[in-house]
Amino acid sequence: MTEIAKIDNGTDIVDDLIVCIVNNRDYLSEIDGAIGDGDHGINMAKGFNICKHRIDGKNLSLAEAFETLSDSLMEGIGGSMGPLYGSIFAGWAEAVQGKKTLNSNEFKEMLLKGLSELQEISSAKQGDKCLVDTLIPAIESFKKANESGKTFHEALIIMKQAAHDGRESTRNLVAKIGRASRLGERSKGVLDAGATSCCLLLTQLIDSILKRII
Amino acid sequence: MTEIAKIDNGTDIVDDLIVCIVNNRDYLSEIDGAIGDGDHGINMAKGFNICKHRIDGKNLSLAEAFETLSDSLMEGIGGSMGPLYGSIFAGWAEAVQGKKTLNSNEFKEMLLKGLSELQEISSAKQGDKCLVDTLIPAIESFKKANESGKTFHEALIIMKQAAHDGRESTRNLVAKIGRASRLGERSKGVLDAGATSCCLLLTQLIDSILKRII
Amino acid sequence: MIMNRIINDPDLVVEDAIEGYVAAHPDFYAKTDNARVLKYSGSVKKGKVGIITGGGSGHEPAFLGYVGKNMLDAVAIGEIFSSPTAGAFLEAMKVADTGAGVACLYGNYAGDNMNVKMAIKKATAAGVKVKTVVANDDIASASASEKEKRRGVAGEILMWKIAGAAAAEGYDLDNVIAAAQKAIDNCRSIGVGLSSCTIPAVGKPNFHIEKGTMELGIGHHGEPGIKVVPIETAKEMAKTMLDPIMEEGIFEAGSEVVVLVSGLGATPVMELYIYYAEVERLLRANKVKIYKCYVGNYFTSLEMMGVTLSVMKLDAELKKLVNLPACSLGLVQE
Amino acid sequence: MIMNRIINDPDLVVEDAIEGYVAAHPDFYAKTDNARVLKYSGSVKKGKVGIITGGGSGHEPAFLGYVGKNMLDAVAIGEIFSSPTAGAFLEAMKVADTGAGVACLYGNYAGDNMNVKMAIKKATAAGVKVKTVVANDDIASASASEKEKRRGVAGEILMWKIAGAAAAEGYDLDNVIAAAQKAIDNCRSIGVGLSSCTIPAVGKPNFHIEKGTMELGIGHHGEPGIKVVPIETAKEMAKTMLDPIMEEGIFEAGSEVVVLVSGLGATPVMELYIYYAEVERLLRANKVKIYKCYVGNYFTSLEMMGVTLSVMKLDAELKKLVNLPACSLGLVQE
Ligand SMILES: Nc1ncnc2c1ncn2[C@@H]1O[C@H](COP(=O)(O)OP(=O)(O)O)[C@@H](O)[C@H]1O
Ligand SMILES: Nc1ncnc2c1ncn2[C@@H]1O[C@H](COP(=O)(O)OP(=O)(O)O)[C@@H](O)[C@H]1O
Ligand SMILES: [Mg+2]
Ligand SMILES: [Mg+2]
Ligand SMILES: [Mg+2]
Ligand SMILES: [Mg+2]
Repeated sequence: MTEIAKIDNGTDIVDDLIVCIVNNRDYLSEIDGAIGDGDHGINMAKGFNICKHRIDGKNLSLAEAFETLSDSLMEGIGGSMGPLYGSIFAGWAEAVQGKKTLNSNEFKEMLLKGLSELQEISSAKQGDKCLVDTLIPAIESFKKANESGKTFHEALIIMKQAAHDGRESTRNLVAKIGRASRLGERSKGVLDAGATSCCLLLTQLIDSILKRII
Repeated sequence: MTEIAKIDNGTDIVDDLIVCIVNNRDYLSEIDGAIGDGDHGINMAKGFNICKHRIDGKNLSLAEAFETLSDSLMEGIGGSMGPLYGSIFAGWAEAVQGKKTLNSNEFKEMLLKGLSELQEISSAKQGDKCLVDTLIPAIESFKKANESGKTFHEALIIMKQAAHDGRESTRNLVAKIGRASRLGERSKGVLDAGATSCCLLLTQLIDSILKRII
Repeated sequence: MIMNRIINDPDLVVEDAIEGYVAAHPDFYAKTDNARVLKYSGSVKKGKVGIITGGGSGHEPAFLGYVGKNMLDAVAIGEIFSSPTAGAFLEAMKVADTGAGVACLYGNYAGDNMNVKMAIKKATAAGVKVKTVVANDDIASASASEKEKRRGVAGEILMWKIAGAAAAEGYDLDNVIAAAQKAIDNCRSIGVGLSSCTIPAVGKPNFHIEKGTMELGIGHHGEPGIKVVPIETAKEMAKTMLDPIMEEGIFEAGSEVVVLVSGLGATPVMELYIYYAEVERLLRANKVKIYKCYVGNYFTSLEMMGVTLSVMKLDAELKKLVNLPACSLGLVQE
Repeated sequence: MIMNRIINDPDLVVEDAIEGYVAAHPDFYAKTDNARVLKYSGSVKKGKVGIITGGGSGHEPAFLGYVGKNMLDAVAIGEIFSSPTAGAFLEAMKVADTGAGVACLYGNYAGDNMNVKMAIKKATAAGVKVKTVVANDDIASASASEKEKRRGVAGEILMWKIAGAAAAEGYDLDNVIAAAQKAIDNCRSIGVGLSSCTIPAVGKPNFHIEKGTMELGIGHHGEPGIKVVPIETAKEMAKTMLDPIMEEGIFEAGSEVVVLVSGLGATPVMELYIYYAEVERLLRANKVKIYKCYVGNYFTSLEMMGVTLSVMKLDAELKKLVNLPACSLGLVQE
């Protein structure tokens, strides 16, 4: 009766994440351009493309694929995005180590491990106008749905909406960290680039998992 | 019957030249700005102001005053204007050495001496779109008027017109020397800055002499 | 995206520039296993503490230009205005270690902090002892009560100079770290920005400074300053910048200091000297003695216009160390 | 007239900058009787030929930045982009003379030619023997058949380096002149401009370069180049600039050369290295060996963007001289 997702094809799952970031390269840079320095899409696409080269043609487990993505970011781009997203994906990789399937609880653990790895190196809080404004509410909503007895499927749908709402919430925030913070009040009114890339990634991940629930 | 000009008050004569250049500082820079680097008035006013400080309150002969003007330019501003105008005024100073009056012939000699000093250091020719496009026709017209029996007064009036025409002639010239030459054909259609300052100076000098003819 | 720049692929400016540095100066640079790490190619005494740093590109001659004799032993090189990877920091740590440990002396930026932290974990696991000093000389980036939040700017160069000299003098790791820490603790900096700059891969200016205004306290990547004010004369600017430095309370009448005036890239060198003359006058009026000065483009931000002022207070030890000869592209001293 | 500059009175930028230079570097500069002349403050051997130059300001570190040990003994300083006065050249001649005569090594510009000529007359009258070399390394400024019309650009630095070394080696005046003449005869330069610059006293750009275009062969003050072409990559630029230099016919396969790549002011240093890497590749393909290179902001034009390339062919004598240590703000060599 418990839903589980078949995640044995890690290469495909991560490849979909790569396509999603690379396709949104210019869009993400444009958003970053409004209140940042306009390179978020460039940075992300660079790292994700490095991963693309590394996984292409290989038949990786999800743990291996996440780890490759993490390394590609950490070793390929540096900056802040390397360690930040690199930590999230490293946490995910660790959580799904040895797994060929995921149930709702395991997926929750994966999300939480990614978050705790991120929080090891970043003290960014919700409301700072950054990627955690997407990440934290998305994870929390999944956790709540999961713990209140919603199915894996239902919880993923709820999480997708929360990621979307989280991204939208950044529109009215004043940036507290990152380059956008130089604008103070003027940083209000537009989306945050990291929150947007995070929403894109979570949404794609959710779709990939939904597709694989058997 | 021969007209002569009383030139014992050299300080006044040169002071009038200074006032004329300083008053036209911005005008000359503006003209230079169209096809040059926009500093001709600045350069000239700087040199003439140095002279102002040096002659103020002194009772100089015309030779002394011209020499001070020449030194002020040569020692005060350097560049090209220093040696060029400096040479002209040095020539004038030499020609009027010891003189308290000038007749038409002596004035002609003075002009010619200034020109020959200039030509010692500059090979600029009429038609190059520079200050000699004013200077040479002005001197030649005075010489011709003088040699064809015109009075000092008449010759000065003729010279004034020639200086004016010479300056105007630069409008249709393509610059061959100086910064404006970088524009080639595009240097056409506007006055040359040096030709304009030269016209201002000659016109003022002529007025000063006319006033002093007794 | 047309830019009036001298580049090939805008995404590869760092790689291409490194090629040029290595081709031009084999007497300074040797490649390593990591394409983003260069090490000093001269001879280094075994047992000398390794001095390294790392940071984003676009600040040349910082960071790589300070690799050399009695200066840095290795450098990790990031993308433009972006931290090097943890792997690059790790490689720099490894190649700089001669057995006496490594002093990693870098600036207080989120990315650098994260990447250095990760690198140290791995270096330690690999048996390389690493200690750090995190430069925080930029007084405009946080108040004195939040000193740990302040960014590192041009004062880093003085920190490297001191640490490089200390290592050359045979100090052990703890004492090199102590000297570097003292250098940066004794140093205060502030910058003023007069125009923005364009990261080639981005193709449009990083931020904007209105004509006729200047941004006091701007960071090396265009981070927000304290305020935007109408442009001042060099004399006024010197006062506007020196006043908050003096208010930090570490420079007293009788202090001897090093002054470092650095252009941000596009400000003509003659203006840096016009500015220096004013700083010198003001310090003299405050009875602070300039023991040594550096004026030039020491730590730039691509083609930004502007200037940074750093003042470091000396004691007997720092005096001795700052005077030691050094030879790197960015700083040569006989 | 609002400018984002670091100046006081726009009419006094040269005076103010000189104050800063002298205040910052008493180890290099001593004042003279002429406010626009600085002389080397270090010790100079009696009987050494004096080496001087002079030129407009705004090219820093040229000209005054090359005063130093085994380099220039004195320098005459003009207004921005404008020749020094004859009096300044004369004073430089006088203070640099230790009895062995003075080599006045300057660039081929109308104003400089006139002022030097007048200065020499007076120096000769005062018993100072002066000989000149007029640099004309800029191949873009006239055809090879009108070589005497060519302007002097960054190759002047190599001429000063060679002459400074020759004088230090005890050459007499004629031999110093011969070495300097050989240096400049063996040198070819060309520049490319990517943006204009603003003289403070004028307050608006000196000329204009359309975005997306570059001016090949531009002069150091914005003098007209050979042509305006769409902007090229660093690789293409290197070829566009090196080709006409090679066509001069003095560099053959097997030649050993010095390469000097100088930024015009606002071009980031990393771009100069991207460019250098391309030049190095092309010369290698031409089997021309780079014996020594200099890359940096050696001869600027205020905040112009762009680069100049100078190549000087070496023989045994020039090799020895170019290798001699030198110490000046603009060029330090151990
Ligand atoms: N300390 C941080 N923790 C979490 N996210 C951050 C932090 N700093 C910046 N960000 C995120 O990074 C995004 C910008 O990323 P990017 O443009 O790639 O880097 P940079 O700001 O260095 O150019 C911001 O939109 C913000 O969401
Ligand atoms: N060689 C020369 N001989 C005579 N006049 C010249 C020469 N070169 C330039 N000029 C004159 O100089 C004027 C420009 O003077 P100015 O603006 O003061 O100097 P610069 O061109 O150095 O900025 C030109 O308009 C031209 O008339
Ligand atoms: Mg960004
Ligand atoms: Mg960025
Ligand atoms: Mg002019
Ligand atoms: Mg001019």
